[in-house]
Amino acid sequence: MPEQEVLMAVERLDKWFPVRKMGRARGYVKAVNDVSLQIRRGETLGIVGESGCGKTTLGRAMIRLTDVTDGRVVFDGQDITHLSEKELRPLRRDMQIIFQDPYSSLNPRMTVGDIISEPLVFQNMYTPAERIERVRELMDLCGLDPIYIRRYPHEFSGGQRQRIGIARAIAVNPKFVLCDEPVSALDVSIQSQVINLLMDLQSRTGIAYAFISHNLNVVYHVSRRIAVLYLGRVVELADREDFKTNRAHPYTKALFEAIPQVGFDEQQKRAPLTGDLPSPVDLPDGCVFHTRCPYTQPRCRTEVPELREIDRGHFVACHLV
Amino acid sequence: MTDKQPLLKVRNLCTYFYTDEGIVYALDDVSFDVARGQTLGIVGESGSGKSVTALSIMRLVQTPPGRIVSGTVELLGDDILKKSKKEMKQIRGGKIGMIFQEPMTSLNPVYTVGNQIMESILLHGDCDRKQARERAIEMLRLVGIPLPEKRFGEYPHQLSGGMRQRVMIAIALSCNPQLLICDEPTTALDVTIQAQILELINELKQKTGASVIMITHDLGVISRVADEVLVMYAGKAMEYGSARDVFTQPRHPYTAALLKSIPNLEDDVERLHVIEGMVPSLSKRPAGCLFNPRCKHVMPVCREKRPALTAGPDGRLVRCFLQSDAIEKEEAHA
Amino acid sequence: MLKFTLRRLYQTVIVLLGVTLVTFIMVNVVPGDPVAVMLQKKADDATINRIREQMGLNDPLPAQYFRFLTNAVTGDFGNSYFQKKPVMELILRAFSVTGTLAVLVLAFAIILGVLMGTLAAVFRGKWVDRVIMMISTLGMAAPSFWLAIILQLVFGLTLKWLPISGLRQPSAYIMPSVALGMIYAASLARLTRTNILDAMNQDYIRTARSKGVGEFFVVAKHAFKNAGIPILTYLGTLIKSILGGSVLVETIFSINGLGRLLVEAIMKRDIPIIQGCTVYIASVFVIANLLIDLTYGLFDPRIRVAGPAKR
Amino acid sequence: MSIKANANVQDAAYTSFYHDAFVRLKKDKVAIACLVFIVLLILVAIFAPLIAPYEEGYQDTSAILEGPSSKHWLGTDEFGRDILTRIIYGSRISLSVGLIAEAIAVTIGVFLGALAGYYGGKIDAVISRIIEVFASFPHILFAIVIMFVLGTGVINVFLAIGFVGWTGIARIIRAQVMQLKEKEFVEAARASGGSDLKIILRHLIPNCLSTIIVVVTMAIPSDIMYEASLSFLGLGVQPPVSSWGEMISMARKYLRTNPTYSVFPGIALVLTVLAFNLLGDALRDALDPKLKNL
Amino acid sequence: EGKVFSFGGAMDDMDLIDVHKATSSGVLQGGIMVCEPLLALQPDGSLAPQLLAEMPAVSEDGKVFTCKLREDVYFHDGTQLTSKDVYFTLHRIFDPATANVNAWLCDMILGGKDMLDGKATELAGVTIQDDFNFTIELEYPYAPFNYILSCPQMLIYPQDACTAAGETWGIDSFVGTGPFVFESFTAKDTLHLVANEKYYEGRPQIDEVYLYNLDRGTALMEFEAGSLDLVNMDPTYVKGYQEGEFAKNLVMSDLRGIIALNLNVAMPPLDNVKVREAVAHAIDQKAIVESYLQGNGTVANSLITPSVAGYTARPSFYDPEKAKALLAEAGFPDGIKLVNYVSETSSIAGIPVVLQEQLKASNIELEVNRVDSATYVSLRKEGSVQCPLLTWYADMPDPDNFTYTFFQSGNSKFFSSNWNDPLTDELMAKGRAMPAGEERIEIYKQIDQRLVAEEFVTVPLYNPVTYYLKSDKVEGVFFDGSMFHLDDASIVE
Ligand SMILES: Nc1ncnc2c1ncn2[C@@H]1O[C@H](COP(=O)(O)OP(=O)(O)OP(=O)(O)O)[C@@H](O)[C@H]1O
Ligand SMILES: Nc1ncnc2c1ncn2[C@@H]1O[C@H](COP(=O)(O)OP(=O)(O)OP(=O)(O)O)[C@@H](O)[C@H]1O
Ligand SMILES: [Mg+2]
Ligand SMILES: [Mg+2]
Repeated sequence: MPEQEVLMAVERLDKWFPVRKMGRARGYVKAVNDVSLQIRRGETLGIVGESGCGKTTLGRAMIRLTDVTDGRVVFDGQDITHLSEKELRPLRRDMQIIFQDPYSSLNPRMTVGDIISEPLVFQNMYTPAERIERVRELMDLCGLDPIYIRRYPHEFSGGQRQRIGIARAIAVNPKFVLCDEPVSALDVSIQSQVINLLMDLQSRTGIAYAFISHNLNVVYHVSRRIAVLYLGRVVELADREDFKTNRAHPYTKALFEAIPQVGFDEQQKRAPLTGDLPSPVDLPDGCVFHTRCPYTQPRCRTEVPELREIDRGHFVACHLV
Repeated sequence: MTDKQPLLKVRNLCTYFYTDEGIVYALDDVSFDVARGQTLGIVGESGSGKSVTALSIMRLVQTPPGRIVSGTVELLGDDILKKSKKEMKQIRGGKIGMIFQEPMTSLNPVYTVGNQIMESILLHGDCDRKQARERAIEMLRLVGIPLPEKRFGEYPHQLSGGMRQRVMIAIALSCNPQLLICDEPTTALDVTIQAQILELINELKQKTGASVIMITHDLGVISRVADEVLVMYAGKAMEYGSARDVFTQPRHPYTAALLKSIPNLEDDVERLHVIEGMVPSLSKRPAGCLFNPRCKHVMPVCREKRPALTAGPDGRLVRCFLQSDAIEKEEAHA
Repeated sequence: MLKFTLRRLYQTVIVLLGVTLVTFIMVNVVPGDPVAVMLQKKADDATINRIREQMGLNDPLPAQYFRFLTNAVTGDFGNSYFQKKPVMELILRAFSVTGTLAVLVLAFAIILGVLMGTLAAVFRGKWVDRVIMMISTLGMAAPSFWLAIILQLVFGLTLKWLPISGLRQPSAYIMPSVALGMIYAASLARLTRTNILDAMNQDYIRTARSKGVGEFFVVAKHAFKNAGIPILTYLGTLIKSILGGSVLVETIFSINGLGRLLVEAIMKRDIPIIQGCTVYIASVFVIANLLIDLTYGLFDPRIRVAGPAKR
Repeated sequence: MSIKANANVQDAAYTSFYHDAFVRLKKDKVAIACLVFIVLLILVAIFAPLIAPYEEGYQDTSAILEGPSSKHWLGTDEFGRDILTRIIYGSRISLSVGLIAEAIAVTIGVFLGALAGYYGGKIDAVISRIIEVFASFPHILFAIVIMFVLGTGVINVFLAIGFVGWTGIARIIRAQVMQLKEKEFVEAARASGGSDLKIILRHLIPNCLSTIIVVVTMAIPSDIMYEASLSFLGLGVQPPVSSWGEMISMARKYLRTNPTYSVFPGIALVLTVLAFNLLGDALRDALDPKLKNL
Repeated sequence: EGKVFSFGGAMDDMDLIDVHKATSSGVLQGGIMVCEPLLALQPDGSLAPQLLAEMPAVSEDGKVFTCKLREDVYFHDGTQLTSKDVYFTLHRIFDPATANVNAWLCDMILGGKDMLDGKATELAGVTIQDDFNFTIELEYPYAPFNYILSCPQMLIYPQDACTAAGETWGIDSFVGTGPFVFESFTAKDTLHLVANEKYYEGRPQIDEVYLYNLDRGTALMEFEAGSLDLVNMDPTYVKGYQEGEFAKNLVMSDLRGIIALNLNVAMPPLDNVKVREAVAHAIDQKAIVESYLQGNGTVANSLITPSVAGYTARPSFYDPEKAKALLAEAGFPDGIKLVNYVSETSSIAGIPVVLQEQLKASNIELEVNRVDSATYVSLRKEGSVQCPLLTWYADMPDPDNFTYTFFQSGNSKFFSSNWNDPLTDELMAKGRAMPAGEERIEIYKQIDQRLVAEEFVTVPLYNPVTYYLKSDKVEGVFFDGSMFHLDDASIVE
């Protein structure tokens, strides 16, 4: 991957949260472990995985909404791993975030106009009058009628709220937007509206997305490449097509097979994965997936599989591949 | 649908909410049957009245502002809506069990899961606390929770989402209900867990012979578990028939559009199919067909007249002027 | 748990140091001299000086504070200037009165307040609700000493059901408890009402109903325990003021509680008692909050595990 | 509600939230009644010399402790002062104690509580200790210090009440801010480059307003009575200035012989407390945009 | 079922009952029921021997008092009263370790001051002849010394019991010769006494006495409810009892006191005698007494109360026009501003409010500052209160107690008059040394004239009265102007 094309890169990133019991650290939630990823300008990287596997944490570390335990975050050629909150402030113009929950991510006591113009205020862009114009423009762009500018979030449907969130994120013309499950809370019909909107914006302005979701259909649709996370580790990273034809990791396979598809001919044959995700505090030794893997071998219990390139641009972390 | 007496017979059920903004027609003239041992799927977008249907059957609609205005809900020929409060307590949790959408908030965070399962058992079965405890542990084992004795004494927050939902199922099934209503039981869960839960419900249904109403907006889920499906839109039934038929040959434009808008690994499209617009406000419903503002096949008549739900030759019910000219008679309860 | 408690106790020490120092400075900033108060009419400088010297009040202030600290560590807060008895003894005696009263006040406030609040919540919007809310507003506005006198007049003097003053028999505790507890009961009623209403809107209430739980148990078992946390927090803020006593009500009922002890000590600049009471009140405050924090777990198991917040 | 009416207002200024709240408040009849009552009260306080039948402090030596009469509508006190006059003048102090002292308490409490809750860690520990110290030392002693250091003026009474009244609200705000800061909209503001101060001012405090209002309306009556108890100990307002609290506590002696002496200022107090409570409830609702249409 | 006498009032200062350690009336009242002084004041105002067998014999120069004790007096613990107990008591008064707050009252006893200052360890002025005879020598002749011997601050303590009790004296144990025996004491709450079976003047008719500290309002309610036999009353409550059921129980008594307004001559503009005169002319004592006090008091125009020798009847100065004229004359045509401090807890806190309104008419603005009593006392003792109220309930019916105490140049600062006048000092010194008689009365009249009518250092306002309610079943209670005596009291059914 040519260097200049890379917009966002994380290298061997770790993010651990101390577990406090009665005030003292008693171990760590190892939310993200040894993750390396790159996102090129204008592309979408999908990140999938079960709930609690570290998707959000990884995303937040990328845009430095949280500190990093170890590793590096490079954005637009600049190492932002250790920048202070203050130093980051101007950079926030270039990296934005869209949240999963369209309810709690909008301040219930602010009007839509205030919400969307807030990044402009913080970044000191435009005069107040121009800002209002810009807000209208953005609302229009995101499929919201600008006459609603004085309404409050609760007066909108979930899909509309998510559009407000999107308008806020793109208000400052960012180069990179982290989409943290932007459609999981929405109805199918609304979901497709929002996805289309995001994709239109990308083709128009060349924003790069990190698109987090546990809905594989959606991720598959929007992404150029997809990373599959399991317990804070990337287990498979490949171009989207590879996931259709060439799923390599047993977890990826199980995941894709578990998607309930509309259709009655090839009903699911295999028993679904058994058991729950292990606790991220006591990660299993060896391959993190071995506790649920149908193909576990002795080696998997002791040895951590490296993320290897098995094909051009297709990385897998499994001893069996 | 079936010749035998169905387990549950819902007829012309209307539930309205009387709010300051006006009357919300949350459920308007809905009828369906659930046969023994069968699964009825109810699909529809958010706000289409799915939950209100379930709550109306349980008579748990928040009153005020809600009220079941008319219709009947017959459980084995007995109209639930005419039961006294006391009889209702027996039916709830006894004859009909219910699972709610959000497993975290649906369990009381301050009581152990065991306590919450036992509560239901103690209310309905005549057994002492010890027996109830044993039965509760057995239920936990039945729904596939490892180490049920240990989990029995734990609080909801100590369990994962999947386990919590299993606990909800255990509560609902603890008294061998004849009917299990699942209101979006898997929406909050991951695909792998979702598959486990659906598998579990299917298994239990087979074991106990209960009927199931499965409410969801995930068409994939419905197609996996349902025998029949009811498609709802804005408080009205739009299409009602066997699941296989409805999904393979949708007759209502809304059903068709819904099916098409799901992104799919198989058919790779550049842009997703969308249904433009939003579900109309149920207190200010459009004139004519409720779906007309969003319908691709809209005809002038659709903007003026309400189509009636009419049966096709194969018994499938559809509410669309493309299928039949029948016009709905005026609403009785304005 | 033990570590947690220890850490809180260690913070308590910091608070106690701070509060005694602040109090010490304040006592020495304000005019007024215990000896002058003692002498009242004939306050000539020579006499004052002589007695001050005797009580060690002429020593440099830092030395006085240091002496207080070193003695306090051994549990000795000195003798009252006026009552000539060990401060600890006086505080304990006052506490035995105020403590009993506090328990009764709390019981009264909790029983009445929670009952009224729950009723108002169950009948929200109905006349029961309105009447209860009206009464609670009155209860919040009525000064406790005023209530105390009215109670004395009605139940003590006119009806002769209860003793007018003193605490010489168990029934004598009733009127002071009611007079002191009314305002708390009134605020608790409001608080309970909102919180029960809040809880009643939660999903798990619907679950309980769907199980066939009767309406009484839905409120009493499911809604109530969940509404408990804010009520508990509020009670935590009350404990300090209740255990601190109330001068006026204590005076009216001729009760020798902590409120009177402290206020009279302040008025007479009886520094050992002031400091003793301050240490006592700060300890009650910190310990009450610690207890509240620990009892949260009883109401809400989620708080018991201080693990990472699952989001 | 009329979306159009709203949409026509073109300027989406940042004050719009408060403006909207006001618009909403105006629709609440009870709230308006309370507001009118309070405004009237404030007017009465301001124009007391014009309204009051007698001069402040005027002693009618021929009418000591009398009941209501045509000369003195609400009777007289032990000095022969007209009770109506004193209630009218007393509203000045009692209202300002409720408002100014509480404003001081709220300002300090919200500021420190928000800081502690937002930053947590060491700052929280320090502020929490300060709160505990302030909550624990004898407040009456503090009042004496204020009166001595700053003199026995009315303003100093407010200071004496305000500077110790903030601890409760600080604790509440601290707890609430701790919850709020986990909300995604705060994260969003941070992601947009908002500074801590801006986040606190724009996001956290507006969302704490309901709580603040509830606490304040509950605190106002107790502040008014606290002023009375200060008066009782000789630390309150100085004669001939009157306050309701002082009147009620002075009237304690005459509760049996001249019940009207304490009843009338009592009624004034209860009505005011009621008005503040109802207004507070309405204000809380008005500040919650979710209740806009209900 | 004995005859129980319950007695209640506001006695918040009842911290202990050792009369050496407190000045409040509650303490003294408790003390005199258990212990006795050498002489006793009689209802007719005269003195009679109590523990002494006869009145002391005074030496020619008026300095030596020769006393003889009764030989039949025993303390409650059975020990006999002897001269060594008297010496012990007087020694204890001056012993710095006692921290006696009333020593000033009798510091004319020879050697007393030396002991207080730590210059001596023995009291030079008291000489024991034998078990029952002793002499007290004074530093200078002091005419009313006999009165001092009758003061409740001068109760005689038993040496053995008092020494044994140490710090707990007056708290947990208290032994005397009086009609009642100490049973138990709870500070600020209750004093419980029982009859002294072997009282040398005959066992009292009452079996038990309870003294309760109660809020004034509460005490009245308790009386009405029948649980108290005697209750002190604040004059503000009187109106409610002058008619109705309890009117017959209401007793009024003179207090032998004076309420006056001191004018601090060290603080301008009061350093100008014209201004002081103006203030005296601006005050309407009659209005104070008749309207604010509702007649519960008598107008005072002399510093000395009418019942005490040296009193001068004088018309009121009240004349607002003259007051204004005087102010103008003094150079204040636009009036002046004065600052008053008053202790809120004091029962006369209302007086400055009345004065404030009265003085307005003469262009005098009086700022009233209510402060807590400790602050007030310390401000006043520094001499920095501009016009403090002087409240005085005399320890003894002698004019010296009204004058020397406040206006002698060494004492005047404590009462914030700051009056420093050689002539007054000289007159007072003379009066103190002189035996009772017309001549002495004349001197005090002169002093009073100088302070009140010539120099206007103080403006007498009124002589207070007190009220108490006494239940029907109680008889024989004697109120001496400050204390109740129950020696001859009885309860009839
Ligand atoms: N602030 C935090 N403190 C402690 N642990 C945390 C924190 N944030 C996240 N975690 C833990 O880190 C792990 C990964 O969390 P994360 O939110 O990144 O998962 P996710 O993949 O986004 O899940 P979801 O699909 O539910 O959003 C979880 O176990 C979570 O409990
Ligand atoms: N308590 C209520 N008061 C007023 N309206 C209500 C109430 N409960 C439900 N409604 C209205 O009834 C309609 C149907 O709601 P319902 O909850 O049945 O939708 P749903 O199909 O279950 O949607 P979702 O998929 O979001 O759960 C909605 O328009 C909703 O606004
Ligand atoms: Mg996440
Ligand atoms: Mg629903």
